Amino acid sequence: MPRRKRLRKIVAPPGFKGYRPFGNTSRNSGFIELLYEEYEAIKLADYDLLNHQEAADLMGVSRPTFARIYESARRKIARAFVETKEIRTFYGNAWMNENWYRCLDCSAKFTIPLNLPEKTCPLCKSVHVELIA
Amino acid sequence: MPFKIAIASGKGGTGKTTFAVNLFRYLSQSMPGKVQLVDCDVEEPNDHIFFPEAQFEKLEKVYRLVPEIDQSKCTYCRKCVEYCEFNAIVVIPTVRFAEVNSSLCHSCGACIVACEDDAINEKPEEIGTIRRGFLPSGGRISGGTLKIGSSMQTMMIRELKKAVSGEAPITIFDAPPGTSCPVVAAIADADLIILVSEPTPFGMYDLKLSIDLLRELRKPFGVLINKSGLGTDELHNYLLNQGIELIGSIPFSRAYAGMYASGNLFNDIPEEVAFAFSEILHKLHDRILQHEGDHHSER
Amino acid sequence: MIEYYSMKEITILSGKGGTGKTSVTAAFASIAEHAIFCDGDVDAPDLHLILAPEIKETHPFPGGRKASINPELCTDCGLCRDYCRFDAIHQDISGRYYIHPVQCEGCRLCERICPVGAISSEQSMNNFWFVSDTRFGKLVHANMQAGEENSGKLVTTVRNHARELAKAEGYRFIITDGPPGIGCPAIASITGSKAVLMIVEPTRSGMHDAIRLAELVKGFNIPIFSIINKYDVNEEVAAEIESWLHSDNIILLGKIPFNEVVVKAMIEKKSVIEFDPDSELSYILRSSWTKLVSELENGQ
Amino acid sequence: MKTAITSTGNHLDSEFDLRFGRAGWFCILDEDTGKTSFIRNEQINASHGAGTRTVEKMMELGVGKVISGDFGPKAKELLEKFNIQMIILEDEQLTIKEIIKKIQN
Repeated sequence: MPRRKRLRKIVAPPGFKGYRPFGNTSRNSGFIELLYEEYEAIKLADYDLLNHQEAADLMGVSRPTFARIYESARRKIARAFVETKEIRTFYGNAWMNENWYRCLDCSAKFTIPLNLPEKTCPLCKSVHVELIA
Repeated sequence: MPFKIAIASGKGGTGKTTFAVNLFRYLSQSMPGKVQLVDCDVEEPNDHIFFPEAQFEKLEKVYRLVPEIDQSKCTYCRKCVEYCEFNAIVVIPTVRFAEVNSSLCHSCGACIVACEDDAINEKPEEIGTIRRGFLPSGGRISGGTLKIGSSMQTMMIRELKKAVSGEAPITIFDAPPGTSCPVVAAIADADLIILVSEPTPFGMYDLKLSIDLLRELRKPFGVLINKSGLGTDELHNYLLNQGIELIGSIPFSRAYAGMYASGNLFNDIPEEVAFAFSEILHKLHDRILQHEGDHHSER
Repeated sequence: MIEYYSMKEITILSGKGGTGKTSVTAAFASIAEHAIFCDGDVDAPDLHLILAPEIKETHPFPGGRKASINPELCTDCGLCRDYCRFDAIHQDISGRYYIHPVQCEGCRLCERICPVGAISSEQSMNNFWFVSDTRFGKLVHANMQAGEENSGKLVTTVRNHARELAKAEGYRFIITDGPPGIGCPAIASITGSKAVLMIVEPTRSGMHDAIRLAELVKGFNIPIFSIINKYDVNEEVAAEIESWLHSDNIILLGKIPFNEVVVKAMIEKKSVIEFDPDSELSYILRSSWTKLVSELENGQ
Repeated sequence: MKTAITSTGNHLDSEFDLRFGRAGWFCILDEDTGKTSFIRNEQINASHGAGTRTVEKMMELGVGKVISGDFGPKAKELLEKFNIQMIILEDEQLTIKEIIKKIQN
């Protein structure tokens, strides 16, 4: 069994669900999955202009882990650009200061306290949940 | 003997501030160094806008005391919870949790009396600032600004009044609009209250609410009709029937409204407005002198 | 946050008083369809003067507690006065203690520390709220005793009831005439609203107050719209306000010129649109309402 | 684990109450045994701080999950602190019975 990934703290989820290229002729070239923590890493390093140590501290991970997340984010985005793929954001291994989720099946909104590991809907037990905070 | 005049009104926008600043300017010129204006509308303080020449001292912070629970001493007996009428304290014995919610706290001090374990201390929390200043021509001007979102208006006004009391023999309080607690705090110790009203149905209805309040408080008051000519005579007749003193009437002037808008209230006042003002200001001036005289003759 | 998908509550505020909130609310009331109205200015309500409500239901609203001293039991020890932090306890000329009900905050501390049990407190029951019928639809409003505290909660009560009615009877809009200022009652009238409409007058103080109000509303993450009333009283300040609104991304729905027709309509107990439907004012008010509605429908 | 559901009345056919601190009743469901009980909310008429008081009550009852229509900011903060799961439903037409059915399915 693989080691469970430690959750990465992010301040807020991205303000979009995805980006789509336009002007290209080949449709349906697929999409890449950008994880919330990858978005956060790009934001901290290239938008807030923090150095890796500061950014790593903010996300509650070690500097090498931060570097790995950041590198992965850059490669994904580069691939999306070059291969004209959509970028879709996914929840990944993040946790937020205020974490509200919505169940895509029964539309209940709920929180997941830190002592609960699973990300399922507490009402209908569906696994189709999205972060809405 | 200090004399305190409060300018109030039930409805907003009737001309309270216009009148208060004019009265202040007039009195501070005729009695230099003896007059102060206190802007008690701590939510929306505006008086200072009309005195760009005023020089202000450094802002003073106003604090209130908010209790804090020392968890190392707390025995989670919940007696403070029971004493707190405002449900501002949360104590959950099972998880050894005790906290004060400062947004609900009224700083009444009941929890401190309740606590038998000496676990509650009070910490200052800023509720706003007081600004004091003076005009080059004499006269002091002060006001308070409540922190946005704070609900401590009444306390802010009381603290402001405490801070400036005794700074001048004649004080003019510009009260906030309405009839609720903050208004009461602003007018509580005034020797004369001038209710500024306008002769419109809204103005009259709100004036009646203010009159009810002042009668309940047994405060001496008179009514100033502003923007007269804009509405009907009903207000005049009402005051007459009720035996309420009419301090004076100021005619509506579109030109003057425009001047207020740009923050200029004192120069090039339209003649009819200037005339009405000077009559009223004279009258009040005489009344203040008379008040002082009365007091001297008592001695 | 609860979302009623089809229902939109619009709160009309101004910061400074006397800018024309109630006149605008009344004008909107006379043209809005499927709407219910709410007077959130429980301190000095005026909307009913135009809407002429016929009261259908009256509900008491328990106010704050007020303490009083029983003179027969009181030993004039003065302990209560030392403890009272609200300066509400005074001595009359004969040296007897009494509590001024208007200054009493209702914390009951005096009641608890009185060594002879001479102090008791009661909830004031002089406040009421009403559900009424008007010629434009239902109105929920209130009447508060002068000098009462806790008007924020009364505002909340009135608004909650309006919301329940709107839901039960399927209204599309709740139009709330908000209280002046930016204090507790104003906050109570913003919480949970879908939009705030700010009525600004082109004066230095009007602008100053509008900026403070906008700052408050931003904390709630609610869209702000605005109308400049009496804009021609000072076009210079009006232009300044306009550029501030623009830089703050606040949508300006319309600019209303000064016109005595507003007072004339008020005297006739009519909204401006009813009183003079073909006037320039009525035209601007109607187009502001249409713009507001379409912004709200598209903003979702 | 115990779950609290805000309710307008004291039986299973009562409608769900969208309010938390000012709900009429709380239905306490024991998810392990399926047993329910109803508790009257004493804070319904409190003028301030009904939400935080209700959180205290939840702690006292040992509730791990609360289902309601909305939570005030202060109540939210406390529930989060004590790891009580919050669930928001926006459909007030649901009865308590229907909500319980959803959980148990």
